[in-house]
Amino acid sequence: MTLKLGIFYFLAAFTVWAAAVVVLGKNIVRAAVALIFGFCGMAALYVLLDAEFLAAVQVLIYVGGITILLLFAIMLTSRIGATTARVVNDQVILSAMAAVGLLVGLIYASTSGIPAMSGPPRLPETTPFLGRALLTTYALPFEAVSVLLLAAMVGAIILARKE
Amino acid sequence: MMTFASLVERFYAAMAAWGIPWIVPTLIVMVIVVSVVLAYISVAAMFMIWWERKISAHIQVRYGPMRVGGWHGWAQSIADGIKLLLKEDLIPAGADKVVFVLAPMVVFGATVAAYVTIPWAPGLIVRDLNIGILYMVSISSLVVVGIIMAGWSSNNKYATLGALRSAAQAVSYEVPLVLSLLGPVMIAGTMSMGKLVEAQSGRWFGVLPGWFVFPQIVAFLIYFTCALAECNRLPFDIPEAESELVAGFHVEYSGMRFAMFFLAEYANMFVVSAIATTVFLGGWHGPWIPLPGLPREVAHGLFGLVWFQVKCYFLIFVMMWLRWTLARLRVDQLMAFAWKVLLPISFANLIVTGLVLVLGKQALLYVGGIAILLLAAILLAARPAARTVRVGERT
Amino acid sequence: MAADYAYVGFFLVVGVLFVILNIEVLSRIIRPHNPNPQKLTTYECGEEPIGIGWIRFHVRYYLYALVYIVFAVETVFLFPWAIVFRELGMFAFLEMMVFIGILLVGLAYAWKKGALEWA
Amino acid sequence: MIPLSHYLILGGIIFSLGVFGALTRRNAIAILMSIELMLNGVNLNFIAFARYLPQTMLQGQVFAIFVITVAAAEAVVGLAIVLGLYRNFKTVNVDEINLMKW
Repeated sequence: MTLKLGIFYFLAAFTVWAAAVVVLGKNIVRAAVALIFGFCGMAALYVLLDAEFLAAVQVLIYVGGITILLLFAIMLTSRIGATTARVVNDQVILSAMAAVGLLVGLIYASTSGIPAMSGPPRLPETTPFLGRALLTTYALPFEAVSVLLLAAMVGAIILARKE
Repeated sequence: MMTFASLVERFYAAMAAWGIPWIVPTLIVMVIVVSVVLAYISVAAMFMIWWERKISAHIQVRYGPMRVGGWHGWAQSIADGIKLLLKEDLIPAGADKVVFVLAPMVVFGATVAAYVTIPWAPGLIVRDLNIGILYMVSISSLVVVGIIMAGWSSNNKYATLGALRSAAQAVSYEVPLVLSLLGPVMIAGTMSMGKLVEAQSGRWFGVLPGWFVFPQIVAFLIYFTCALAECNRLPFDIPEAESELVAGFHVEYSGMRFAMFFLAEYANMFVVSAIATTVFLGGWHGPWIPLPGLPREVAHGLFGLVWFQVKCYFLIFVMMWLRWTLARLRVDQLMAFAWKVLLPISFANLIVTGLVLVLGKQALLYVGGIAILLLAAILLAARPAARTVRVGERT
Repeated sequence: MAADYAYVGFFLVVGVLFVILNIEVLSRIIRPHNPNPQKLTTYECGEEPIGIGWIRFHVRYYLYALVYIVFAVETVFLFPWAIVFRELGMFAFLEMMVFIGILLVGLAYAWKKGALEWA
Repeated sequence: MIPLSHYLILGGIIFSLGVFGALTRRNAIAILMSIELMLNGVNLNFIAFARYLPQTMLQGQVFAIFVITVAAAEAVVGLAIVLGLYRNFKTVNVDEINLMKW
């Protein structure tokens, strides 16, 4: 299946490019737009991993929700006129060293620590399976999520509304 | 139609017999499929634009386009298209050009991608994705992102404000829309569009067709209202209200770039109607007769195709009819309606549906009674108090 | 499974290519192109635009998006529930009622605090 | 078949990019965006493991759903905090907000 590998490399390159624009881009709105494309690339990778339900969730929550929230927040706070302002702080070199060190460690761990696995030929439809898991095995975290969401909503409303 | 699938199979087999690698016939089929869908989108959108002009004209007791092409001005949309093709393309000097150019691509690409899982007729569906309805919902959330991109990048106050309003309205109506789609999903136990249609093949009480609109009438009405809002159709067209915002997010788009937004808007109207038809109105189901000289499946498929189109265009007709009948809502009414009326009702509908499914049909009477009481209580509670608008007050 | 989604990707790409073909190829050949500074200003009903169009706006837009995200996350859990709930029966139903009930408290709070008010 | 390590390395690259952004960006919203990237890199690993280790019964996907939920909550509250910061300091650049620094 060299075609699948080719698609993977294309999607991987696309996602990494988008992520790089997010991290290094000067214009904050363009960074947010790149983030949208990055999220879509991730969703495509999830599909490649037979997780189509999670891909749809990724698009619905991240692209349809979080990025809209981000764009709103950018438009509420940014002084767009000042585009030439410095975008990074003065710890760039130190941070770059930390990030590269982390990356080297992660690559080492993923290539040597984990045996090569081929995986099953095909997963069954995942959505009913996830539903069963969420309602039985993970019933407690599932209910905890609703409390988390309630707390987040209440807190955010208090923070955002204070005039 | 089953015969389409078998035709494709035969094509693959023939290509394999010739010794051509599988990728070639696969690509050929994909290109043919996507070309057919794009041709359908363009022709249907042009037809809808002409149709809308005729409907609005007849409602206002005038003729509408009559000249281009002879019979009732049928070629008006083609003439409009050629005119837009010839228009100069202007990008404002202060605009963010990259985002400005990307925005129509995002909107149109997402709209085209939604056609992947529309069930046209028995067996005639590009791909029956197993998360079908969720896929539809999530791919259409990309359109909102495209609209924000268009409005923001124009560097125009009207466009920015229109995009913001559009996004706020779309997210507000998205929640009741998704909740209303969940009722049929619970009854059918599947999200795949094809299986949802098949689940409606029976009959209710032996007489009514087994469409989900009958047990889920509340959900259907909520869905249709929200679909109007998602398409920015009147009475929910505050994002592009011409009297206050000129045209909303696409003020600065001209020529072909504007045409792409226009095309996507009408293509989107068809998508929301197709979802309503699939989920609530029984999709391709309808009476059919075996035509002489045609195999059973082909006849069934042809009738299914016709029924699906008839239902979709009926819903589109209702949308256009509403546009010339209702007045535009105020922004605060618009938002309050989504959050304070539609959302509680759709939650109530979800709970009632769940109760009936868990307790069985005999619970229907009790649940129905309680539901009506609950709805009445919610509506009474949500009824806006008499409000005096002071002169000069801004909303 | 994943092969089905090849069509999704293909449709997305072709949709974008269709836009590029129409705007950048087909229309570019035949349309005129003579911009001038007047044409390239942003449209403001004939007035000279004052300042840039990137205005700052009211926080209420943010509040709607905020409440939306919470309910969008909730629908994510509702979809798998709706599919399997007939086989799990009353237990799953009650579980989801608890979940929805807690979120409805949040909705009531937002309602009471006026986060849903356009004011 | 794509080797598992490909996915893990990709997840690592995205995570490291997110770390770099979170450590260096001045704009608080850009920092939040970098954190979302980090969470996405982690999710990719979860889903890849769920795919390649069938005996885990899709635990990875369940966990990814919870991560997405937490990411949504984090974005909602985080951006509300950023709005509060902007209201008080008229800037969202974190190195100019040094009330708690000495």
